[in-house]
Amino acid sequence: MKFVTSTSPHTFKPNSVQKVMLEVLLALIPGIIAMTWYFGWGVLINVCIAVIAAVGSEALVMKLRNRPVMPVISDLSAVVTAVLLALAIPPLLPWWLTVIGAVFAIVIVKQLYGGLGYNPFNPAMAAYVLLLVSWPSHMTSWLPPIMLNEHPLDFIQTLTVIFTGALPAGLDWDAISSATPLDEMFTRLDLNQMIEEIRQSQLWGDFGGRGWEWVNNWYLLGGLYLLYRKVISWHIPVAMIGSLLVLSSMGYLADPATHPFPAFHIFSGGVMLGAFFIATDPVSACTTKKGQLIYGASIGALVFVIRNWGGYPDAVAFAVLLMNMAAPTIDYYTQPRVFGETQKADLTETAERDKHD
Amino acid sequence: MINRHPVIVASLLLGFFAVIGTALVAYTYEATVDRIADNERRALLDKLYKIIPADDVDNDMLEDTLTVSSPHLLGNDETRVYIGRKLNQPVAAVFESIAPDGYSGTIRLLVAVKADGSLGGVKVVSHRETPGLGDKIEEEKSDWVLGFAGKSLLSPEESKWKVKRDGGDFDQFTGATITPRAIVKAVKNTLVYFRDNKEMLFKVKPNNLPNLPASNTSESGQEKAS
Amino acid sequence: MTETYRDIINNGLWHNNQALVALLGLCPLLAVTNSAVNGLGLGLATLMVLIASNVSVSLIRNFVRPEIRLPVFVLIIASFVTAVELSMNAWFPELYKILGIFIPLIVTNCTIIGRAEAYASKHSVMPALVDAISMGTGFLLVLVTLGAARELIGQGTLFADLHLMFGEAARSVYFSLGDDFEGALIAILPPGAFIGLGLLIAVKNIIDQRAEKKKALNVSSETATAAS
Amino acid sequence: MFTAIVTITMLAILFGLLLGYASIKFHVDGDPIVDQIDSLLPQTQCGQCGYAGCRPYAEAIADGEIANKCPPGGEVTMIALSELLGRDPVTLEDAEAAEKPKSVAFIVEEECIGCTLCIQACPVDAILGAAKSMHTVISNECTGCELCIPPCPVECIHMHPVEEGITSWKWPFPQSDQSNQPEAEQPIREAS
Amino acid sequence: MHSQKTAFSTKRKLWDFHGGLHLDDKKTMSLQADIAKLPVPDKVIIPIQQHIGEAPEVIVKVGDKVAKGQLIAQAKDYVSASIHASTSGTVIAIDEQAVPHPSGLKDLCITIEADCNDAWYEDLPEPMQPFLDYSEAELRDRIRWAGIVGLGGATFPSGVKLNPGPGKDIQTLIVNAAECEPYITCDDALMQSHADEILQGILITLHVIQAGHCLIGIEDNKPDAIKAMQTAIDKAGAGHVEIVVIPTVYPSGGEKQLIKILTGKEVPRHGIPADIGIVCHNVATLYAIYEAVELGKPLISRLVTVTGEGVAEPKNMLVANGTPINFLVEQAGGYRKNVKELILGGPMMGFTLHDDNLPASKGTNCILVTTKQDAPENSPAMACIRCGKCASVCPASLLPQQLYWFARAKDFDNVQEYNLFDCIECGCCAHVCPSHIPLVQYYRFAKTEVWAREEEKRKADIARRRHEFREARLARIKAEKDAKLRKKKEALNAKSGVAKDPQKAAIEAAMKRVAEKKKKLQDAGVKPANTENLTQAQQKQIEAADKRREDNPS
Repeated sequence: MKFVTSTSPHTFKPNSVQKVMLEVLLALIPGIIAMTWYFGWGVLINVCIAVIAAVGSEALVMKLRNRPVMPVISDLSAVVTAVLLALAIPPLLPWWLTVIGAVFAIVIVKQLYGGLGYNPFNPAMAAYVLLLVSWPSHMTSWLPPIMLNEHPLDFIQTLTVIFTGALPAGLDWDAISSATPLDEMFTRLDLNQMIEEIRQSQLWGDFGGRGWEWVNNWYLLGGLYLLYRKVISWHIPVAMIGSLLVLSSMGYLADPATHPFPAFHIFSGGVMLGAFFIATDPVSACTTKKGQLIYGASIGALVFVIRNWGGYPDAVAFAVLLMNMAAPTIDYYTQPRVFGETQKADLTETAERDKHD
Repeated sequence: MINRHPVIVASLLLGFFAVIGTALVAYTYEATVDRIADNERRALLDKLYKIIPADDVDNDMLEDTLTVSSPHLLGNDETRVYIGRKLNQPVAAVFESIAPDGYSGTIRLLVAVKADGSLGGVKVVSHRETPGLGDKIEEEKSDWVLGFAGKSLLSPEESKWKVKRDGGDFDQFTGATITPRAIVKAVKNTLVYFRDNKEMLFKVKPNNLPNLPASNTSESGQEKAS
Repeated sequence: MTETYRDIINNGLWHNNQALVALLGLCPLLAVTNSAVNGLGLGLATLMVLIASNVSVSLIRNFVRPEIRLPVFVLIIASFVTAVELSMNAWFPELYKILGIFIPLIVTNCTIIGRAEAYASKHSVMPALVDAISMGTGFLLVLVTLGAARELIGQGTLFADLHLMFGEAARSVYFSLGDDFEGALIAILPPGAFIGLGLLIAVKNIIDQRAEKKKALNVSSETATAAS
Repeated sequence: MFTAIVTITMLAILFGLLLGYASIKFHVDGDPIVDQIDSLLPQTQCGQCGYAGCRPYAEAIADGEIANKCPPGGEVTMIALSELLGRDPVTLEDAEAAEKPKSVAFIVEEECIGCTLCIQACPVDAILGAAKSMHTVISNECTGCELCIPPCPVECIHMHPVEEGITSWKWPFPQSDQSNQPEAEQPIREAS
Repeated sequence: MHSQKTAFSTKRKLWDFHGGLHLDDKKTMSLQADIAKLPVPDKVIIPIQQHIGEAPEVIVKVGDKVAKGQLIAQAKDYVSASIHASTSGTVIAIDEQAVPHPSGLKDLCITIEADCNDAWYEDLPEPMQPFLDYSEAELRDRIRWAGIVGLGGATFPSGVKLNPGPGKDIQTLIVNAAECEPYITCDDALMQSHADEILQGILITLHVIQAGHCLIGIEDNKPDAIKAMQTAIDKAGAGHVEIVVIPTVYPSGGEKQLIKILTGKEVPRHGIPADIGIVCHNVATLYAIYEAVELGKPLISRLVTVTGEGVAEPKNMLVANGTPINFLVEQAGGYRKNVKELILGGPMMGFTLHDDNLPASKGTNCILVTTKQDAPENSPAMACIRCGKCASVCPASLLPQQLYWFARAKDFDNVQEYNLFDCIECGCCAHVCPSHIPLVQYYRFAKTEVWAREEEKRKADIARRRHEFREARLARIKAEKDAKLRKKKEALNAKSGVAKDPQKAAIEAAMKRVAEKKKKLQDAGVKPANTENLTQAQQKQIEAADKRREDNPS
């Protein structure tokens, strides 16, 4: 009797890239709903535009490369990238910017490097940075959260704004847009205002920016789900939030008049989204456990530094991209001790390796 | 023992080429030095004439300068002021003011104040503001900065010398408040300084009467070049 | 030497293009190409220095002892660069202001020392001159192409400020996508230079690959017809 | 202007002296590169490169000979040599010869007349035998150079391809990997 | 993290190794039935190479009658193992036959047609009882004679392992009874049925290696085996033999992993357990040692688990060496429907066979038949997303995905830099990979490729040396020949030279005399008297003469 042959092992965990991506999307749902609730229909519309653009451009690239389209599209990685990008951009961003961002993420950042698994940078964040650097005024026009918004736009109005740029009659940009709490905080700190004064601002909520704090909470929930499902490990988010917490606490303790208390840092901007969904992107992050701790902590530190002294409002995207670049080096120097490797042998081997380099 | 011959040949050869190279540079330098100095003068004058029309003054403003100190209002320990005169009467002062609180560091300005306390114009000399946001203060990017011409501490009144977001009269740009705020503040401070020190600024006699011999000679050549 | 002038020119402009293939002189290349005119200005300056240095290195190649070869080359190049810098400051002050530090930095442009060492020091004057012209032109073309692309994407204009080089008459050679065009600022910022250069190299490689495939196809079809 | 010229000239003369001295003092000769090249060659001693053996070819390569004349080494050797010498890889001169499977010589003992010509031809002493008695190849030591074939007057030497056995069997490169990546490429991040 | 969760409380501290997996063990299906005694098959095909090391030398001819237990292939190297006939009958072939190997290639086998008497060989050695009366060397020789190899799957000759060599002080014997792969239960069944004999084997081994105590590592999913072994130890009063119940984690049955769990010590890289004073043996091996020493029987049979969803009646059976696998499956009730793969070994490390007409050998511990329902096709490999799951389960703490990139790129320097040869091919990484990349095959590919290259290099070095030796020899012969020739010529010259040209010889002799005289004078500090106060013309003349002399010395 003849049999088919295959290589060992012959049993597998029922796991796949597609399932991993689905879990990530599932974990993002609470955050998406929260953002839509606080910032209007624009969030959902952006998600749709970005997903269509990303998946479409990926299909096109595969066609151009003469490779099968379906296996690549169906791994859902393009969808995850698109959703992450859509959640990072302002809700009323003109549609063509969203499309440019999504196409850049997929075509330049992902496929030009060889496709999934080969991109050194997180595609969503690279695209976000491209948009921010190229069209800073569009990218910094945020909306106030629902409770402060005097002119909430309905679905049709939002669509009109995104696709034609035409605001409803009688409104202008200054009336409907607003600085983000982070932006406001650092602008007013620049004016030598005290934290106490700034806290009087309407934009300020219980522990973070109003609305933002809750969006971040829901991202945190999604992140905990990913941890529970073992899609991500705790190292990166804990290290990142931890180092941001430590640094902002040090600032706060040193001078509470000019440094917001730590929770503000953690529950504002993209920290939670970044910590659980973006920094943990396995393709561009560190893979060794020790490396992940260093990587995460460095992102946290960079967020603090860029927020305090940088030229752009939020810092998560820049911090993640910078550390993406450092990831291979960190990995190289944090290789785990191989089973049976003694300390001494370890040392001589590293010395030898260094000599070769 | 080392054979000395190639060593000496090498050094002499190198020396020979050094003579030739340096001679070439020296010659070019001699040939261009005057022209370069003249270019620099003209460039500065061009800037000044953008905010004080050349017709309004007849003295050599580059020579007619004084240095004042008011770190609080003018943003620097020492600030150079160019005085413009017509028929030996002071008509305007141009301040090299500094706005210290730009979004990313200081912004260097030229602020021209006419004798009546109104602004001849404001020009941004250098800045490091965020591209796309704060850099709209450049003339090439937007004409916001041209809007200062003709304003004075009376119009709008002193309390309205703020950006609109802070309750004043001046526009900010979308996404960037800090940069225009810094400039409005610096210009206003310059006006305040001028108001308080007008006597002192205009009292000082120029060392020399207007004379333009150096620039006259190369005038024609310059026009072709620019 | 079996190398013809045609080969030298081909090498300079395409096959051994200093910017796209040898990746030399990237510092000025990346820094000044935020507009076509800047690229043109620096490209011309580099071309001039390259011609002067190649010719003089070729002239003196038989006298120079190997141990002082490099210092002499550097000396010659530095002298020419300084002369060019002073001249530009004298006659094109506006452009000189924009290009600023990158004019003196031509000294360290590896293209120039590279051609002096790799070509001019081994060839007679005429080939060295042709080599300098073709290499310099190849470099200049990349500078202008990259500058034009970045200017177009970033600002929506082409050849703005041409009058700084060629006088007021050149003001009319100007193209604009209109004032409403919202350019991608990243193109004229430093990252845009890297991305743009990368894409240029990619385009060159694609063209080369196509050409090679075509050649292979031609050869095989020729042999096929020969066989049949 | 005069000072400038004098200063630079003095400096130039000084550095010229320094360089001239250094070029003599630190002159290096001798070059162990031949050994390194030799260790990369397959040591079949077959002479297909046109040299008397692997070592002479190694010496020639060190002197600038093209490293593409070794069919037994094949592309692997050519690439390894190019990397060692920092030269551009070149196509093999005789690509067909390089693709031949590895084989060893085999003497058909019934036909052998014991002339010892093959023994004299073998570069690695892999043929046993004495005059007038039949010869045999120690297949473990045979490098497959084929130098013994032409001298044989009765054409009793044949090349047998080396058969794959359980001990020499190699696991094949996985075929089931259908991911859409280019073969044998690693991400840019590994380049660091 | 696993150590706290064990159901059996032991006083012993347990250690943990990095990574590992919790797998569905599926062991009960083959433990339902008792150990089966098989009828004698028509013929047995006994491969010569059943172990790691040199193949033994065949000492029978086609047509020989052999009896059960008779030596048919003699170990000829130190690392080698003898082969014995597993039943009585006639040798009908000694040729290349298909053997169970991942390559599917053929290898030398001895085929014996069974006479169904299954009669034991008469000249078997005497039982060594009590074993304490014998020296370690004698016992070791007996074990070598019996052809015992590691029966856990590695098939390394046991005699070698029992001789750790000088300077290695062995304190501990570790018995590997973990049997961590799913489905396999042959060790479990052996412990349940032959605990006393295994213990005896342990005591013999302790004596041979002069070790003080023994730890038996058993996973906590084998309670009956633990009970049986404990009973045997209590009965024998062997206080220095200790059962350690360990948590069920794959691959705790890996030698190095088990040693880590039990002692906390790590076997050094590229080292063996003896380096840290430990020798490790599988329970089945110890049973075979017992049989060899106390019964005088060679290793000719072993317990094999025939199991899987594709087998009608999974069970453990005592299998004679060389029994065809299809015969074993028949004895287990035959195949069910929808059979997919026939696996030799467990589902994690075993390899698939393309045919079932292959013999079972000493290393065969399990025959696993899967079905399409229970082991669905793994979907095609996708791109690696660097999720790091592989690294987190790797028991050797390697970075599997780096190894994968390098193996895929055929970068064999870097695979070694990243410690490919510390990989134990346990399959954990491929098991958890969400992209379904056949990681283990990449590693095996890279390993065999590296070995092949090293072999090639070794051969090249030998060829170089032989070539250089030959060149030197030829040069020497040539030199000798030349010297001989020269001598002959000189002799000839000496004879005829003077006669031929007496004039020339006379001149030479005269010139020699002059030169000698001159030298003598010079040495004595005497200068020619008239060389001072010469005129220029005279000086020139002298110089010219000197020069002439120098130019024509002869």
